[in-house]
Amino acid sequence: MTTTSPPTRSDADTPALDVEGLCVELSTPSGTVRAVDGVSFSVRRGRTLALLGESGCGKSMTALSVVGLLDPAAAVTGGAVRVRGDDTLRMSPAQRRRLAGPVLSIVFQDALTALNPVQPVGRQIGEPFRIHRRLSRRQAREKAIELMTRVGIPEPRQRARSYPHQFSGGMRQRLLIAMAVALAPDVLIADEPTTALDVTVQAQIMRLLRDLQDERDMAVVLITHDLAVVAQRADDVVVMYAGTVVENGPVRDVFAAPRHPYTRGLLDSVPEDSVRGRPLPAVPGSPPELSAVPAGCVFQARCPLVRERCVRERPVPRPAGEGRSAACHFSEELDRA
Amino acid sequence: MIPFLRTRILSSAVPLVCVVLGVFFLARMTGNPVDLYLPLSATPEQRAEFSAAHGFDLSIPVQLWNYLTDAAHLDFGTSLRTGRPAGEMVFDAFPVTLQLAGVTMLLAVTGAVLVGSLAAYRPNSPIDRIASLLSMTAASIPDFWFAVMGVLVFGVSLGLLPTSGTIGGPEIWVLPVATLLIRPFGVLVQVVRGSMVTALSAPYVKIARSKGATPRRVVFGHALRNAVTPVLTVAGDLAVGLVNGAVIVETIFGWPGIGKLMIDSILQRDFAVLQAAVLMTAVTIFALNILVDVCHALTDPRVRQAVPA
Amino acid sequence: MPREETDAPEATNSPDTTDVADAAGGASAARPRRPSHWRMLGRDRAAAVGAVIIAVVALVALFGRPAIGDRARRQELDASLRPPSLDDGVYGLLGTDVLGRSMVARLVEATATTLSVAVPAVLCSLAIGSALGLWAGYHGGRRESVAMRVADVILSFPSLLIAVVVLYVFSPSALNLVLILAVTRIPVYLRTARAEAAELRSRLFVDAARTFGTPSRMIIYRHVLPIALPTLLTVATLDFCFVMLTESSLSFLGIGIQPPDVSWGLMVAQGRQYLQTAWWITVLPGLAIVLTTVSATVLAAWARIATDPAQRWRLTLPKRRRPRSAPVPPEMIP
Amino acid sequence: MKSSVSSTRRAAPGRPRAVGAMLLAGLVFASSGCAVAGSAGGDAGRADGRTLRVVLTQEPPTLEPCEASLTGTGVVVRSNITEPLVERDPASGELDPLLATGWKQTAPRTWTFDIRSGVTFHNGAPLTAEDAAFSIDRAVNSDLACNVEGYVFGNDDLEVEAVDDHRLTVTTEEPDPILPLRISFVEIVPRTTDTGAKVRVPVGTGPYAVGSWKAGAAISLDRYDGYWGEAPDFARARYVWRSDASVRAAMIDKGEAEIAVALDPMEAGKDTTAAYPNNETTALRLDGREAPLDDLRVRRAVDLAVDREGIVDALLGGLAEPAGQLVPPGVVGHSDEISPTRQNVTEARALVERAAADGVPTGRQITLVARNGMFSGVSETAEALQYQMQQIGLNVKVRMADTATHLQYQLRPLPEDVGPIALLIMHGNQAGDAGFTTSQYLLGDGPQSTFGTEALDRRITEAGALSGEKRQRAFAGLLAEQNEDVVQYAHIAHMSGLLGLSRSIRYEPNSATGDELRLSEVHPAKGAKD
Repeated sequence: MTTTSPPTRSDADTPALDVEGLCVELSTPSGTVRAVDGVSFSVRRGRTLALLGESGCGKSMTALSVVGLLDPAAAVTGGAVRVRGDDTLRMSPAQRRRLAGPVLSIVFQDALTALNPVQPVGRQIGEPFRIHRRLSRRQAREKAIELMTRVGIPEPRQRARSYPHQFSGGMRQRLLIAMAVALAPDVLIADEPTTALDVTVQAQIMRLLRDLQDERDMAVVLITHDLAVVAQRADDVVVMYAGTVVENGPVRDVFAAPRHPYTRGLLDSVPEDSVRGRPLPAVPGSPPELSAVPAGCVFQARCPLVRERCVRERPVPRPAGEGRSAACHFSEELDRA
Repeated sequence: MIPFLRTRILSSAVPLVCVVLGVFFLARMTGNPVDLYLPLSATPEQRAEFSAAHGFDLSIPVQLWNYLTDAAHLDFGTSLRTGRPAGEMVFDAFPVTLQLAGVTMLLAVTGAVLVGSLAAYRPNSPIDRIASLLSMTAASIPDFWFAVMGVLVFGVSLGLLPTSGTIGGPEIWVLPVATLLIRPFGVLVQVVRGSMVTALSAPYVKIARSKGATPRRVVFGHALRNAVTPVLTVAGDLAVGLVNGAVIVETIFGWPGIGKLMIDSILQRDFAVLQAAVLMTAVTIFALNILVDVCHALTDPRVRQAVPA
Repeated sequence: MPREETDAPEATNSPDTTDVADAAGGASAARPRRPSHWRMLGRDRAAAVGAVIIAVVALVALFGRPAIGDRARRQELDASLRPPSLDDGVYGLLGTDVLGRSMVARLVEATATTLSVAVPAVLCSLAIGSALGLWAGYHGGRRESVAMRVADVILSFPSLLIAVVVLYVFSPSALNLVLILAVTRIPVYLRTARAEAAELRSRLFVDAARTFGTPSRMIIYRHVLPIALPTLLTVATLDFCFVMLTESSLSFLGIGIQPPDVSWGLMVAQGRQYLQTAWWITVLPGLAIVLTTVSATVLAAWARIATDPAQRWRLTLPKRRRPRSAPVPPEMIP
Repeated sequence: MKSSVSSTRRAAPGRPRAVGAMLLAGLVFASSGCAVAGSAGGDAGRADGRTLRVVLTQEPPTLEPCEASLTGTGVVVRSNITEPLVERDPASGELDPLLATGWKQTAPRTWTFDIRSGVTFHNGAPLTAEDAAFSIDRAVNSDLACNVEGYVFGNDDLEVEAVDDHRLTVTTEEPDPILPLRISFVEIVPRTTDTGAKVRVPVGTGPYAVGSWKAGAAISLDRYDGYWGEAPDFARARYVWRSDASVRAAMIDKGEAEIAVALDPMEAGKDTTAAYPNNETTALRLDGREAPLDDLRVRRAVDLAVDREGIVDALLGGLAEPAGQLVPPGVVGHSDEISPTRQNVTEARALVERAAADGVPTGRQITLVARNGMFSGVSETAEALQYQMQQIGLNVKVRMADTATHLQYQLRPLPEDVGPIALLIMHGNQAGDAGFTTSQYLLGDGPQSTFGTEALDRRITEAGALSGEKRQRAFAGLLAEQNEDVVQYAHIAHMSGLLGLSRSIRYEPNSATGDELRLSEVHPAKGAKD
């Protein structure tokens, strides 16, 4: 902890973040349920991966497991989360802390509660420098002001002394982002960073995120239920349903030709012309309760293609084209449809 | 901050005036002290003389006026029981209680913040369970019982501590402070724990952790200051309640404090002392309330902007 | 009212549940049957023990007196200070007090008296304090100021002093005792209720009710009270402890329950002079106070979670990983 | 709990701040400790063999000598700081010379006292008859409203004259056979003492002078080297006060005090305690003006209902003696013929039934009023009395009052509209003569009496004028008559005090100890160093 351990520069092939077979179990009234079941994905520096799914599909929990902030009621029961090749799940708390900030960072959706209400924002933004770079208060403040300038806070020097409740929602989100990118992490996880904001501000924030990503060569994991955001911002997409990954691949390919009926359903339900800012569209029916996930395919209850095999056997992700996979027994049929 | 304080002080002055008036009438309701201070067989003339000498023969409004004007000059009259100026007796007794209560609250708050935070950091861990059980038990032990047990066990059986008294080194403080401490400590541990559990699960704590903050930084740098508001409120009210506890402690340990003085003076119908003592306590409580509010304002920037009703 | 603003939204809405609720949202939103309170109680061993103790205390208080007849008052000076033993039947089980009365019977009788003082006192202060507080908090402005100043006046009067004046000088009757305890505790409820009501008055559903022309009395009763009630009830449960201890302190000063009536507090106070010779006289009622209050506290913590839909899930977790919310709500003022 | 904090790994983060807080606490601790010590006078009062440490029940409200008949004041002042002309031997009841060497009745209304020479006050001034005259005048005739005035001397003023330096005459309005006894209550102070106001710290002729009085904490007395009599063994004495009996006992056990007054009877078994009859007598005063107590049979039934042995053994630690009259042995007027009434529930019940049959409302609620702190175990005693009265068919409720309220019930004018009252009283017989008792408690319109009979009143007046053996017989006779025909009092017990005495000292308590604790009679135990 004395100096910033210079990250061993990974070669271009090693993903900045590699999640493999992640399983998270959650204790609920009706017993333990598997909230995240065998989720795998990876993302390189400079790339953006979107985790797409309805609320409750396990995407937030996946994000929290990656940064090690799961609630006590939930626990990781299997899999690996490799950051620059090292499995964070096997690290000691101190080792993990060393990664938090300089390597892994997260932005939450609700910026009001995510900022400490009783600390001046300058101090909060400067905190990563105090923790990891051992800067003095004054130096950290200067860094914070620089960051605030960068994320577009007017009069940053004065505003650094203000408290979160004195900022508007968009400004608070900017502050949160400033804090997350302070140490130019390899991986930035953005958990629905724009849901709480109005549409014009959303666009500004997304632009800011992209600019920062380009500037700092970060890998971004974007958690969202907004198809438009995925289409515009992400390079790759991971579609989640009931705790599992149903489809995975480059956004352009997946959106052009979905290989899973769920993805297909999502895309079909969006009117061609206006996709922006809509909540996740209606696929008939609702996801299964986590305690009652069927033995076979998780999507069987809502699937238009369902047949006897789907009830019996859970499909495993199968390669479905260049860098793509889908967990459907009959994904080929979708092309023909 | 200044307008905040001004409003707060003005609004707190109303209760103060009420207390000053209240104690006057309350005292007068308890009856004439003449019988207590005159020989059993005093003649009616002697009684009348005594009443006149101490102003008890005047009408209530006149007595009240005298009381208020004298009090404005910090003259509280003379104690019937001891013949000393009441103000002097109160000023002698007050620091004793203030020190006792101050040390108690300081230790209670410090201890409760440490123990409560420790318990809240790992909810339901063995440490949490032990701390919760002990604090609940501590909060429900009758204080006089604890005091007498303490004297017998630590004073006599083990011989570690003096049984009582105010003269001596720091060791004389242990039993009185412990007696006064158990309840505020027990209550505060639970309040700290509850409010820390809430604060520690807040998103900003997650964010702090995501910045790589150590548990210490998370607890003391982020959660504590957010959790402190209810703790301060409760601590302020507990501090006010210490006057009651002080009566017991001072009675048992022979401390010449204001709690015992107050009870003695009501039992002896020593109105001058009673009025002075209650006024002093009310002023202290008044000051304490303002102190608590200032602390609130210091710890929470949102409070600073809200001007109190 | 800066001090009452303890409940900033982010402090109370227990944000810790959000992510889990989100993750488990699919599960909890459409949960077909919520687990019964009994089952949840069974899962929390501490709360279950507390419930059993409280139930026993309540039963003893209700039915104990007829069962023991006049045993609690029957004196036998020859049998003074007999230690607990198995030889003298049920009534000798816990020994005798200095007047030769059976400790078993005394404890039973004291349970009834203690509760008959504590329960009405708590209920009175709960009712009056909550009503005033909700009214003040809902209307705000001048009414709120007045109510809060009333609370301040009561709080800045040393309560023991009022108790001494009323109980010593006038009459130390049980009724006066209840009144004193109730009055001195009103500010607690007043403040809590005011804070809750002040927060709720700007909520959408209250606004909606207002625009429909519902009278404020009805809005308070139908919309504000139900939400504030769990917190107020928790405070009341914990206040129970305070009332019993205060009654005990008053007994120490000789102004609590008057003999030949008997309460736990009085027994502890009277028995302290026999600490070295006859421990059972003071330790047993002391234990009764501690056990009852700890049980009430545990149970209150449990009930607070159990009645809160956002937190109920916690109680159903397996023991090892169960997070707990505060056993004492922050609003609780001793 | 705190140790568990610092020994646990997770607490480590909190340590530096915790240490800071502890330091802060320590600082406050230390500074406040100094402040209290400063305000309380510093001296730690260790057992050094030269200081005698006495723990009282309460701080004396004042040390004013003319208030010395108040127990709280007298126990410190009398015979330690100031002395009277004449003192009464608590054992024999005889009067002994003290500052007066002799006295005689020189005229029917006049007594002459010879004042001791060679006595000096603590301020160095020699004692003369003029000082004695001044003191009597100040205590009895002034407007100070001294306690001794009303209690001992009634309302009549005395004529006091210093004939010369060593002779004093006191003249009363009526012949007074026990004037020397009354004079034994007047503490002698120098003529320079304030006559306009009571003094808090007196100057006297006693073996000790007031060294310091730290309000609330302690009073220190220093041996007066110019004392005319035998010098006491201890150079200094310190008084402290604790209101809880168990703490006083603990202080003896712990060696923090040599003498502790008024211990709980439960402590009587220890060898560090000494019991002594304290001249106090408890009784139930029955208000004969209110039904059902206006019926002699009911009052007699109450007297028969009381289980004196039971109360004494179980509640008073076996230290008291069942009583049958208001004055204990050793007091002039005590009758050896009277034996305490034995409990007889059957007879008592029969009496109540007979009264009820005659239309006496025996079911009317009687209030049994007692005073908290009257003696150790008073509330239990009240409960026992209530139970015993209920057993014979009366309806009784207990009311524990504070001193002031109890006084309202005790003194004329008696409270109106309170129903029948059975008042638990404790009568002090420090004066040593039944004359004081009867005029207060038995005389029909006595200040502390609810009713009487003409016959009894006459006998009281007659007896008061007698002296010697006749006086003794007259009072003994009328005390018996109260038990036969009046029964205003159901006597309970002649009480005992219990003193805690450290093993390092020797002291023989006597019946006056509770009012007058003579430090000069306390000696180091054999073998203990001086």
